[in-house]
Amino acid sequence: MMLVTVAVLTRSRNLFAVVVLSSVYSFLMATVLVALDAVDVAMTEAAVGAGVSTVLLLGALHLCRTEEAKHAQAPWLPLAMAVVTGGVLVYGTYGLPAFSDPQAPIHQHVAARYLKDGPRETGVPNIVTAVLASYRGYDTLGETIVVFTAGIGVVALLRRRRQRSEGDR
Amino acid sequence: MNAASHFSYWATICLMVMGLFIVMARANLIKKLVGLAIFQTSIYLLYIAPGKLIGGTAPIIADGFSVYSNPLPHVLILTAIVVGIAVLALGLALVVRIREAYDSIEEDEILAAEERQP
Amino acid sequence: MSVALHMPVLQVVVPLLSAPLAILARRGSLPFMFATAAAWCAFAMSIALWLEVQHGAVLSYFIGSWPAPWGIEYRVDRLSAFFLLLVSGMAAVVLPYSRRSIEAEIPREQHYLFYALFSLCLAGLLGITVTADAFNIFVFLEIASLATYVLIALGRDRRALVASYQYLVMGTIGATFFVIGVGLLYLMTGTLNLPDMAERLAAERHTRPVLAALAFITVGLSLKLALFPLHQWLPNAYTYAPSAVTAFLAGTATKVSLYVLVRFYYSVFGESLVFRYLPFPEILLLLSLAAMFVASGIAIFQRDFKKLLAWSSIGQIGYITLGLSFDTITGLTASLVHLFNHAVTKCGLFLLLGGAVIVAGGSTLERLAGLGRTMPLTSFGIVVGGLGLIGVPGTAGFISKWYLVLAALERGEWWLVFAVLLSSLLAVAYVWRFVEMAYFRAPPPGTPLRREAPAALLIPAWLMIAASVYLGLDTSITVGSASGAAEMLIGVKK
Amino acid sequence: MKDDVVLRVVAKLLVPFILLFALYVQFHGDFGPGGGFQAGVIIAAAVIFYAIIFGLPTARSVVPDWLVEAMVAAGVLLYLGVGLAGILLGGNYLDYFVLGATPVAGQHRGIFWVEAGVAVTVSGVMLKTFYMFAARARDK
Repeated sequence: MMLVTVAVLTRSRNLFAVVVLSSVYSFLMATVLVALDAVDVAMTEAAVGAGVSTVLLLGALHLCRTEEAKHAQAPWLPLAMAVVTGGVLVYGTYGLPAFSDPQAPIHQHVAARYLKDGPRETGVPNIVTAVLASYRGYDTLGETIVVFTAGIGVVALLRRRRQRSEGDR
Repeated sequence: MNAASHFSYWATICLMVMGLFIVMARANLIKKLVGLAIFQTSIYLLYIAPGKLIGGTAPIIADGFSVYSNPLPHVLILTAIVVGIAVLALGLALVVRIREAYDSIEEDEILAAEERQP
Repeated sequence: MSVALHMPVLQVVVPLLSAPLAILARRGSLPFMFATAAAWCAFAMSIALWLEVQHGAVLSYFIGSWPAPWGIEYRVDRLSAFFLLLVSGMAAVVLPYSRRSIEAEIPREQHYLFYALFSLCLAGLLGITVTADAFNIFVFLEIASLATYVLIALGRDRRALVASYQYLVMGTIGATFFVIGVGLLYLMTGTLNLPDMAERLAAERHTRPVLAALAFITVGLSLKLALFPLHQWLPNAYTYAPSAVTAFLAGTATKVSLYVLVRFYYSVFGESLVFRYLPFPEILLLLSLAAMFVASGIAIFQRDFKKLLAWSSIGQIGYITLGLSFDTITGLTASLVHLFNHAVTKCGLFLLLGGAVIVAGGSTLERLAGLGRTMPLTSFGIVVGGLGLIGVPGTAGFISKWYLVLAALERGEWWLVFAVLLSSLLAVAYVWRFVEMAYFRAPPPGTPLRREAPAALLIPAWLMIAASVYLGLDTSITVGSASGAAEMLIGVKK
Repeated sequence: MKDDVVLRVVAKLLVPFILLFALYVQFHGDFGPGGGFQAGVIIAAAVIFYAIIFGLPTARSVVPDWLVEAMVAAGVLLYLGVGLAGILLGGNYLDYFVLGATPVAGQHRGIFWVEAGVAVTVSGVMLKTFYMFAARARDK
């Protein structure tokens, strides 16, 4: 179903439809993530993918044109590049552990300790929170900084004209 | 190794290829960004799908469960989602500015305008 | 509690701290002071760290006191100390310069944002350099990149916006490729810590996912470091960004991506996989040669001097990867030395050019006509830097090319020596274009006779140029630590 | 939309609940899904919702620009500060063990403040971005 959504999205030239479809896509993604037990991620994806980015995209669309001009060139080169990339990845995945194999290295090595000792060491039963905020807290700091950077970046890009047209407020 | 065991990977790859294709083939700046977002989103499955254990449950420790899915990919992807939205926000802000400067959000029109500029 | 113990992390945290402080302070010169103080602190710490690891010590720091594979580890060895020194040194020189420079280029109410973003960019680049965690590299890569996109877009020309957008798209694709590669490695090893990963990879080095991971990481980082033919974002980005930003980026951003590549090749995948099992050296060699000739050739025909220098950067990246492709200690040393020297020289050139742009009102070669008479100090500096790009004896560029030639001879590849010489001739051609304009053309009518750039711009710029000459005469810093790093990387694995 | 009475009343009623839900997500992150980032998004959503119904100027007077910008910086500072506190108390950077009487208590405290920092910055940035886009739209 996700594949169909994206396929339609690729064809569609109405940008409004594209935005709505991408939001649909995000919801589907969130559903898949729940099925894969990633509840935290699913919740974030639903809030961010379907919520925030849709609002942002609509906001930007409001400021721009909503029809996409027809692209004249035959897109063979990009298609070939994309397919080659996919091909390399298919090649790569052939050596990966099978789906849901408990012997796979990712279940054996680092994560095992989080699950075994996490609650005792941090006192937090939601291991995702424990890893996020404590074991890999520095990554989360980086993530916050990324958000911060994007925030002041948007300010830097969009502030100028407002001040000229309506004064400092 | 059979087809079913790698289905999740293939779905991921299909999504990725389509996303990448949109980025490279489309001239519309906003649509490029949507493609970029899809490309990034496809990575989520690559990380998270292998972390799932059939019969397991979400990694929130509680009595009565003993098999949990792997929490580490979840954490990584939470970070990746945030990075993705940050890039999208910044990209859109740029598109808005480009649209004001060039009165167009089509790549070829903008490039043509640049050619004319000394 | 001693500061010295925490230096690896403070190195990154101090610039990070200065960014929100700059936002809170907003007006006046406080943001500038925060950013500059942070950059100098970082520079001082990087010198201290560099001295500490000179004799082969490896400093390891566990963030959050979680031991290595579970938490995130910071790790300073000779290679990372070398890059720390480069990046923080650049920032320490460019920031004082930027104060005067952005006054002419960026509206006043944006200044505090500029300083905040600059600090973030610096912190991101430093973070990439010291971390020993694969995913943490990605996070800091994104911090640095996002800050860079905005810094480029702050340029006055509207083309800066398009350049920034193109960089954003290509950079994000690059970063995502990198994440795919890291993901594959993670699936194979179950860990994200680089040394731990290398250890666990040893058993399954030749499996398909690892090879695919290698491909993805290489392509992703090549996008970031503008390896020919993935360089399309670079010329416009460098040309339209504010001068201070161009100078800083030219000296650091692509170089740090190269660091990550070297780190992954030697410390994670292992030399035998990258250079012996796959036809990597050949591919890298071809691409490097292509970069050296095509990009330098294109540089000759540019009308804009800033763009000319940008194309020349792509050509110079070719030399750096050429050294890498030899896979010998001399080759890697040459590569690292050239990276350092070129960064210093190019940064100095862009800084000087920034001063000229402010005075002359543009960077097209016509506008720079007669610069030798009107701005003697600036144009003399550019000529000295240009000689460095060519590789004339006595400049830093000579040292690194000398090592490149040595490395080529060591492998008995005579024709490569000629290739290096020939592409240096191309460099002569594009530097000559400036010399011709500056010294043999009359200044445009109506310009005042003497109009040197302000001292606030000249001093940092000349500092860089002087450093590049100094590095050409005294090679103990660059060659010493580069060969140390190269020995560490190649020697250990053999 | 500003003149619709039903909408206005419903919005007035809903906003506190949304904020309450955000707080729930924030503090329940230890036991269920959720945490600082999600809470931050929800807080911002509440204000954006308010702005859509009552208009941008009203929202801006309730949550003024300077406050938003201060939030953006304050959250990051809080996070960085927790890290430095770890150093000052004799541990490593971002070391939570030293923050409380027992290691587990320290972990709790550390995670709590860190998540708070994330929520503050995220909601600040989301709001700021929304304000920026919206202000542009009005200028046109």
